[in-house]
Amino acid sequence: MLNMVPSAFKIIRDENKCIQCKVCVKQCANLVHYYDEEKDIVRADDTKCVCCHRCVVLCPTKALTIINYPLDYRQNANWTKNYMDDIYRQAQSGGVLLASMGNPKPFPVYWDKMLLNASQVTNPSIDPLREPMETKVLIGRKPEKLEYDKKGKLATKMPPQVELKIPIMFSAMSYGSISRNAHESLARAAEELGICYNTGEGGLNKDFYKYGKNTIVQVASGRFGVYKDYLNAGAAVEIKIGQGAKPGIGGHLPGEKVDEDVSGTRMIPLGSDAISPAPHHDIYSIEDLRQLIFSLKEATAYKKPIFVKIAAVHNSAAIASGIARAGADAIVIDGFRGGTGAAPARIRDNVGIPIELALASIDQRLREEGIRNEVSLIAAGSIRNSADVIKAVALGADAVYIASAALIAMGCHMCHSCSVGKCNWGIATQVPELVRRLNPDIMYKRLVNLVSAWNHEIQEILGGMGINAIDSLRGNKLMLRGIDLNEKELEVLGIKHAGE
Amino acid sequence: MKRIYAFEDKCLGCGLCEVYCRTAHSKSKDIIKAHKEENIVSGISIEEIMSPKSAFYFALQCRHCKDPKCVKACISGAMYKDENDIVRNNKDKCVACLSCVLVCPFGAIKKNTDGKAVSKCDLCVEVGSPVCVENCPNEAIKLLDEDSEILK
Amino acid sequence: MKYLIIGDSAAGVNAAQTIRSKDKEGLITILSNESIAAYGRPLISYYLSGKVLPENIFYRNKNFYKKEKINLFLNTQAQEIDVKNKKVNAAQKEFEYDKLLIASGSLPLIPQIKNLKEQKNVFTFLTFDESRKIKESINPDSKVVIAGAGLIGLKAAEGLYGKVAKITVIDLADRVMASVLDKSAADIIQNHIEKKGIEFILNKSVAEVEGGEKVEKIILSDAKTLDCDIFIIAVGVRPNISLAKNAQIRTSKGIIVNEYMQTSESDIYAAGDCVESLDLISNESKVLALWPNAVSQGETAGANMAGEKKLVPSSFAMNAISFFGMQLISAGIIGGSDADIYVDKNGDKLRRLNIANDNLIGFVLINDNQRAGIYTALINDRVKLSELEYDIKLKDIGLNVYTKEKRRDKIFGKEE
Amino acid sequence: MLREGELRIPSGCSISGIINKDRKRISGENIIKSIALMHDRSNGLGGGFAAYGIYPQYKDFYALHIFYEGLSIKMKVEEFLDKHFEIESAGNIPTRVVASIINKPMIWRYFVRPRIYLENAKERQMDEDEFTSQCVIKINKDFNGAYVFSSGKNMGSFKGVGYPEDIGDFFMLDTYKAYTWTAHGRFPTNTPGWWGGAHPFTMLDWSVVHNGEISSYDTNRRFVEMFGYNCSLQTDTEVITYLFDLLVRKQKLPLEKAITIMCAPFWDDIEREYDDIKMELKSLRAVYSSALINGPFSILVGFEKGLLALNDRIKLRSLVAAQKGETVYVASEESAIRLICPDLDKVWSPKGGEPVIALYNNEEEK
Repeated sequence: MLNMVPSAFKIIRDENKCIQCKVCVKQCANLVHYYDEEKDIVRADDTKCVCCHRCVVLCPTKALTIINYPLDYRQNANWTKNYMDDIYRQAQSGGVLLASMGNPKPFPVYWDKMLLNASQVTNPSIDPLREPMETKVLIGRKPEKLEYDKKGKLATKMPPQVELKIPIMFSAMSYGSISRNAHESLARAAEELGICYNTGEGGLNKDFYKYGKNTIVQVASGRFGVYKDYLNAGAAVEIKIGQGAKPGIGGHLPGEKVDEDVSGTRMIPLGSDAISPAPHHDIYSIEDLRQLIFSLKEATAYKKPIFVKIAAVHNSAAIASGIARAGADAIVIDGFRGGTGAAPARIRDNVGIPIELALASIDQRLREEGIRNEVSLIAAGSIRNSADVIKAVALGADAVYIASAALIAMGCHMCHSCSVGKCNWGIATQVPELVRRLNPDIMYKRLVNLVSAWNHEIQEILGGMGINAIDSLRGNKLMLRGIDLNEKELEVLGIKHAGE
Repeated sequence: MKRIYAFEDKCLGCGLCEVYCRTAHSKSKDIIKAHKEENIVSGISIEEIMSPKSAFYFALQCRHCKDPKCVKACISGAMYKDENDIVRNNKDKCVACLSCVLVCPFGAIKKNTDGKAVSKCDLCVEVGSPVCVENCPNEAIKLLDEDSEILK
Repeated sequence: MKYLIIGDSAAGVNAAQTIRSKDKEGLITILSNESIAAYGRPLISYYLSGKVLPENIFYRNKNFYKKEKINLFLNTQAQEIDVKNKKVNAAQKEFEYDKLLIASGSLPLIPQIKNLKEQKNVFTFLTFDESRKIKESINPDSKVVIAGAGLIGLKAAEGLYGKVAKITVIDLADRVMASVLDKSAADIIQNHIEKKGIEFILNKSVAEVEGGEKVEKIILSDAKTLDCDIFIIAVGVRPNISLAKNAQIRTSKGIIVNEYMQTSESDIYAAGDCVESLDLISNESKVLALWPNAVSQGETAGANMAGEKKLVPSSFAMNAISFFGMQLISAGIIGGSDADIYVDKNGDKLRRLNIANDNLIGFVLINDNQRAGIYTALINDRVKLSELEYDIKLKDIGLNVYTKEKRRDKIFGKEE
Repeated sequence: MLREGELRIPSGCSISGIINKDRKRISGENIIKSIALMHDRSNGLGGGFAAYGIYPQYKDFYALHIFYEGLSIKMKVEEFLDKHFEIESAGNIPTRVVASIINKPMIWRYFVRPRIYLENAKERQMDEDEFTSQCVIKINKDFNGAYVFSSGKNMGSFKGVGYPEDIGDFFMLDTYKAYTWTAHGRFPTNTPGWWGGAHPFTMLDWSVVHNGEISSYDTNRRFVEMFGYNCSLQTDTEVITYLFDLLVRKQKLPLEKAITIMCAPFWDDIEREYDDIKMELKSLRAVYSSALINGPFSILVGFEKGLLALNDRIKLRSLVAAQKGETVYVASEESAIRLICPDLDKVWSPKGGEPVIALYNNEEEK
């Protein structure tokens, strides 16, 4: 059948820079570059390129550039190039269009429409060079109040908390959708940073139990790899109800990715497709969730906080309040720009709402219910830099999850083709030669560098606001001002407009 | 003494080490001229190991042996051990008789393309630190002391 | 402690250097019957062709002897060893010794040729002086005849190429490099050299020469005559053992030494081309006139003379030489009946492996793969071919031939 | 122009306080002299005092001080008061004419006893304090133009727009006798537009004067509002007072635990503690992290049992304490203390987050 889908990208090779060293040929898993023996030159097949930049980065003479394939379609604001290409693809494949990463559509990014406060004269800055800047947070359930006995000793027993030196955690990416080396890098980085990484719904590999105190083990609808030791291995357990990139639907890890290492970790037969059903088949109402939460608490002798992760959808505020009342220790809200290894493109691009709006409304609703202080709120999907972290905390989050940012730190170039399983950077793949490209000794350090840099920036910004502990920024909406936002958006976010 | 050690579980076989080795030992020290005009032989070379599941690679260069066979075999005194125990080749004295190639158990010495002398790794003693180690994208080759922990 | 060394070449220099490294104070003296300090002997053909300048042929740099405090006596031919009084007479001088090393190397073999007497235009091709004399007596229309198509003969031919009118090489054997190569391998080299206009006359020998002061005619064993302006005798070498023999030191083809390079006289050592060494492969005592062999024997002798106990490393025949750009690398036993000879020949490239009962015992490479040292190591370490990762016949050799553990130990220097 | 309460007005200030632990009462002269010395720390747009022990004869009645902006609102409030309280006596607070004190509201005072026997109070098991504070919050929130600026027993606050020494003179404080005085001179960046915004801020027996600008205001505010408080004034003193009222009165936490919450020790210091103390401090910081007061502040808190002075945990505002016999002095400057009591037994500058607590002697024995 004729392939009407044009190449997406075009490789431009500067002939007088190319030294035919063939590094690009050896490194491109998509077989874009090939060596023409007879003419002794290296050539490229545009149709296979996904613009992952592996060749561009490794080319020793920087002879390569990649541009969007310069092909104009007839001007049509309704039938855009993307929609036509989607139809060509589906007319050829007859299947659901799969996509990866978060919602790429140009919906407003509210992070970029909020400005931060700074101290001038009346409220002096605090000098981060001289004064300690505290970014530690405690994630978990808090009692309504603390009681002291006659002798002045603390009588209330505190529920378990997860201590994070920095209010940033690495979000769920399952063992199998990303490689073993990627998981090891995340685990070792979490350990060195004093934060946590999330195992994702693919279970926890035996070799990584030693990073338990910096791990959050996830329980998803597929229950992959879930058993007693797994639940007790981590610092907390996270029930995955939904994911920002694909609210309401399950997940699917293709069988060929399930080699013996992945099948052992997930406890599913070798090579079988790992399908997480859309709903948890034992949670069809809020009280079923409460039962799951307390059965997990029982299984972990009440020593582990239980998180519940939901996708940011229309009535997230009510759902979150319900989850808090169902006994969850922390609520994770994943915005519609949160990443995924594979999800139907239509759902990724149209379902769910921005994290900023969901977070603001949930924080406000829990305050109106008077229970905000009893649970922790964790915002995810997608945090791109330390300013986003500051704004999330100001909107009411206790901490944030980052995943796409962590992948990018490890070399991901957002080529959006994780589902193909041939990630040239060794992240979203199980092919041994490719996985080897992600050297944990290097990559864990890059993750540590990233989060430490962000933490340093957060401390600088806090100092500028005259705050020396992140606790005083949480829900501090006076520190935010909106710009280029309408009245309703300001109202939902609960912030004033810049200049007010 | 520090030597360069390759780690097969990390090597991608990409060949960047060879590219930078040629550049560092070229006259022009320019990566493009070195490859397009000077045609230098790299002191390091990639070997592929066939294994059923997937191809493994490792990069090999002169081991700067304690008791170097090549120095013994060299008829002109071109191959010598310098004060830091690095085995070096004096291009002016070498006549490319390849006696060194005949005896090097690692096959780490290669005849120059111009056939006038031989090329081998000199641990980038003039450059300062080995360019192959510096430019390996995956830290698959490391400059380590011989009794470093990592080698145990 | 007084150390005396006869011979200033591979064995002598390395012996002296090793002694000095172990005995900082000892008096070290080298007697050399040559006019210049130690030089790379094979380089005399490059000197002859002008490819290498005289100042670049020296084996050690200028201040080597001064730095290592070695007294070098050039043009000093040792005549006699007075074993009882531990003295050596040389050129009207006497040299006492506590430890003596005979490293007198080899002498050119002069065949029985009728009417051959000290004619002016007859040369051998073993020393720098001979090479210099040849260089001085040739002119563009000289006709040169070389007796002997071995290593030395061919190298002499290469040295003269382009400087003389005609070069003819005569050899008794049916092929060039008879001591190293068999017929099929030798023919590749011969064709390559013939293309340069050099004529070979094989299965013949020089029976007679004509000419008084200078040889004008060469008469071959089949009575064929050749005009000749320069006659070079390069039929072979023999160990220079006269000093030892006259001093009642045990000799046979070469000087007999034990594994510490000691001769029958405990304070007298010998090393280099003048001794017999144990051939690793054939396990016989043979003369292995090889440069690397001389170097390690010199080092061993030096160490033992300086009081250390060092065993001489094993050795076997090996060659690396190039003629007119054609590279020949060979080692171990080339021919041999029971060996399973694997030939991989295309064009003027040849790769021949001699394998006997799961061991590589020899190989010949012409213009081929440059990692020959790994083959040499397979021979030297007597590696069982069946235990390797792949059949060395089917694939170019690389360190990947070894198993992972063996490779790790080799590279990580566990074996050194 | 927006009135304070509709917007947040940052301000610098001076504070001063005197307490006699034997409850020996002194006139307002000294406190006025002390706050007057720090004249340059205020700009004439706010001044105020709190005095404890000034109504011995009515010490069992709540003394409500109320500003009215007109007669009609006064009538409505008094009707509300009648319904909820038995009014023992009422009348305007005597004042003197002082040139700089202009456009002053009507200032009235009522000695009342809450009708807690009313049915809705009983079934919500309200005690006297809770009933009174709910009423005060209701008046201040819903009765536009009326503002209850003091509602404690045997105590009262006297404040307004003007320099503190003039406000003191205006309210004739020299004629009152109190065993505890606190004073405040305000430097608001813009005019408060009415007298309610001045310090001290009071709630029942609590009174707070504050110098500084807390950067955690919105976090603290949104935290206390979860427990029924309504920050109508949007000032630091208001939210600090509600925090104290919440932690100490409603949640019954010991005072020094409340202080440990508001000036929480740093995590590094907590890590160095013994395990049981570490556990407690971590719990306090976990449960009450939104009650941590951040940014520079120095406060004087008058309450039933005595006087508390407190600096923020990295001491970014000045605060000096001193002692002479049974009297404890606290002020923004040592000079303001030396002026009224030259030879002191002891003078010190409390460390960041380290409270100065002076309790009445008969309290201490209990």
